[in-house]
Amino acid sequence: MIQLRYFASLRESLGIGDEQIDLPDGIHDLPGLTRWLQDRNETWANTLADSRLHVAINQEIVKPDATVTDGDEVAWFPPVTGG
Amino acid sequence: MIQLRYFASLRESLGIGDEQIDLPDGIHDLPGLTRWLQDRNETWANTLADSRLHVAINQEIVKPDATVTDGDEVAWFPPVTGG
Amino acid sequence: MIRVQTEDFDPGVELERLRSRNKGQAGAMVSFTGLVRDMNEGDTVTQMTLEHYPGMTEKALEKIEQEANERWELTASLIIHRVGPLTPNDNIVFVAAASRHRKQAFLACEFMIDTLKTNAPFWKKESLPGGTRWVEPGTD
Amino acid sequence: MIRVQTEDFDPGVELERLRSRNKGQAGAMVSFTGLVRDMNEGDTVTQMTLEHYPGMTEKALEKIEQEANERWELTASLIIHRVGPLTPNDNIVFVAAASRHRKQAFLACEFMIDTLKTNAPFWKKESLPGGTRWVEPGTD
Repeated sequence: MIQLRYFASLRESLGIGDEQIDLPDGIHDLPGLTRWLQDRNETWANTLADSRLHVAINQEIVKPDATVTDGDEVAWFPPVTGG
Repeated sequence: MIQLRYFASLRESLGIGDEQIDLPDGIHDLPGLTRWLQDRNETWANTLADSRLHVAINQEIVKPDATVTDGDEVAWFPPVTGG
Repeated sequence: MIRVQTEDFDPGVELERLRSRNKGQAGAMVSFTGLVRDMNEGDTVTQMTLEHYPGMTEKALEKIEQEANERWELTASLIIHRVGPLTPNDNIVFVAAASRHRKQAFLACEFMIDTLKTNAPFWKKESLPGGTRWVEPGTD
Repeated sequence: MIRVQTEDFDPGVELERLRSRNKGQAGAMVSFTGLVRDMNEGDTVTQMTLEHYPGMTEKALEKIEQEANERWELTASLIIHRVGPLTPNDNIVFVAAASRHRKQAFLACEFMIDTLKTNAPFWKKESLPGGTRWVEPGTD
């Protein structure tokens, strides 16, 4: 299982804040996982195509080519605006 | 009359915080006034010889060659250490 | 110390706590307080909601505070950030640094708030008279 | 606003006053608090006395605050400095600046305390276990 989380405008666009899924067969990295999610429908395809999105794995910001492993928590979010 | 003021270590060295004097004849500027005060005795001569001293006339810092006029308030003090 | 909370905080209480823990070691305390503004990009803001990523937020703030303490000699430091619904002039964030030397306290405080703005997972949503919008980075 | 006083001040009350006057205009408040340290140049400090030049002090602080307001867009600013006898960890000075933008608030606050340190007529005398001494510029 992996835990997926979506925040702020992304959460609103996708209509979901978090979900648990089995790591899909053959998916080992972030680009693969993102493409797999984008295949769900046009909303997912467009929303996750935003090049400004950040991704955190296990609550640490990662590079776009990061590895994804069973048990991971993967989160997508727009640029942060706190402070 | 002019008002003379001395602060902090200078006040302690001279043993006086302020005094009023008639502007001495022939004195028109700060170098002249300082020399006139230094002529009082060795303590005054040495204390006012410190090149780090600041002088304010009418509560504004002035340059070493500033003009002194009857009615002025002239203050000597060491480098400031507030804050 | 870091805190993420919905309740308001009192900068005076926080500064006094920093001072009483200090016991004469530090000569300088610098604080930054971030407030909700009533205007942004020319529009009236009636409310603001702060969303965050629980868990990651705390880790991010701890990392920022730790880095500040590695880079500068601080006797104490503090980051507090509110989440949830806020109205104009409400406190959002409080960052403070105490040090023997004022330059170090200024640098550390400014580093913590600058880094928080770009690295900590908070998102602001504004309520305007005509609806809501997510704040764009760098506009507020 | 500037104040020179023997009484203590409360940074929390001062920040809250700045905030309540602000009414949503400023997004950032930066404050500096200067405290009496219990050590200077390796010696234990038991007491500190602040002497000043009444009249000139107020003019100097007003000039510093005015210059800060000319150089940066501030919605509010404040300088408070204590005089008379103080003990370690006592508040000495409080400087605060509020602005729409945090960079301006930081720059203005740091400018005011830096300029106060070199331009305002205050002098510190320390009591040490072995006697008293005037503080040398740049050592504290």
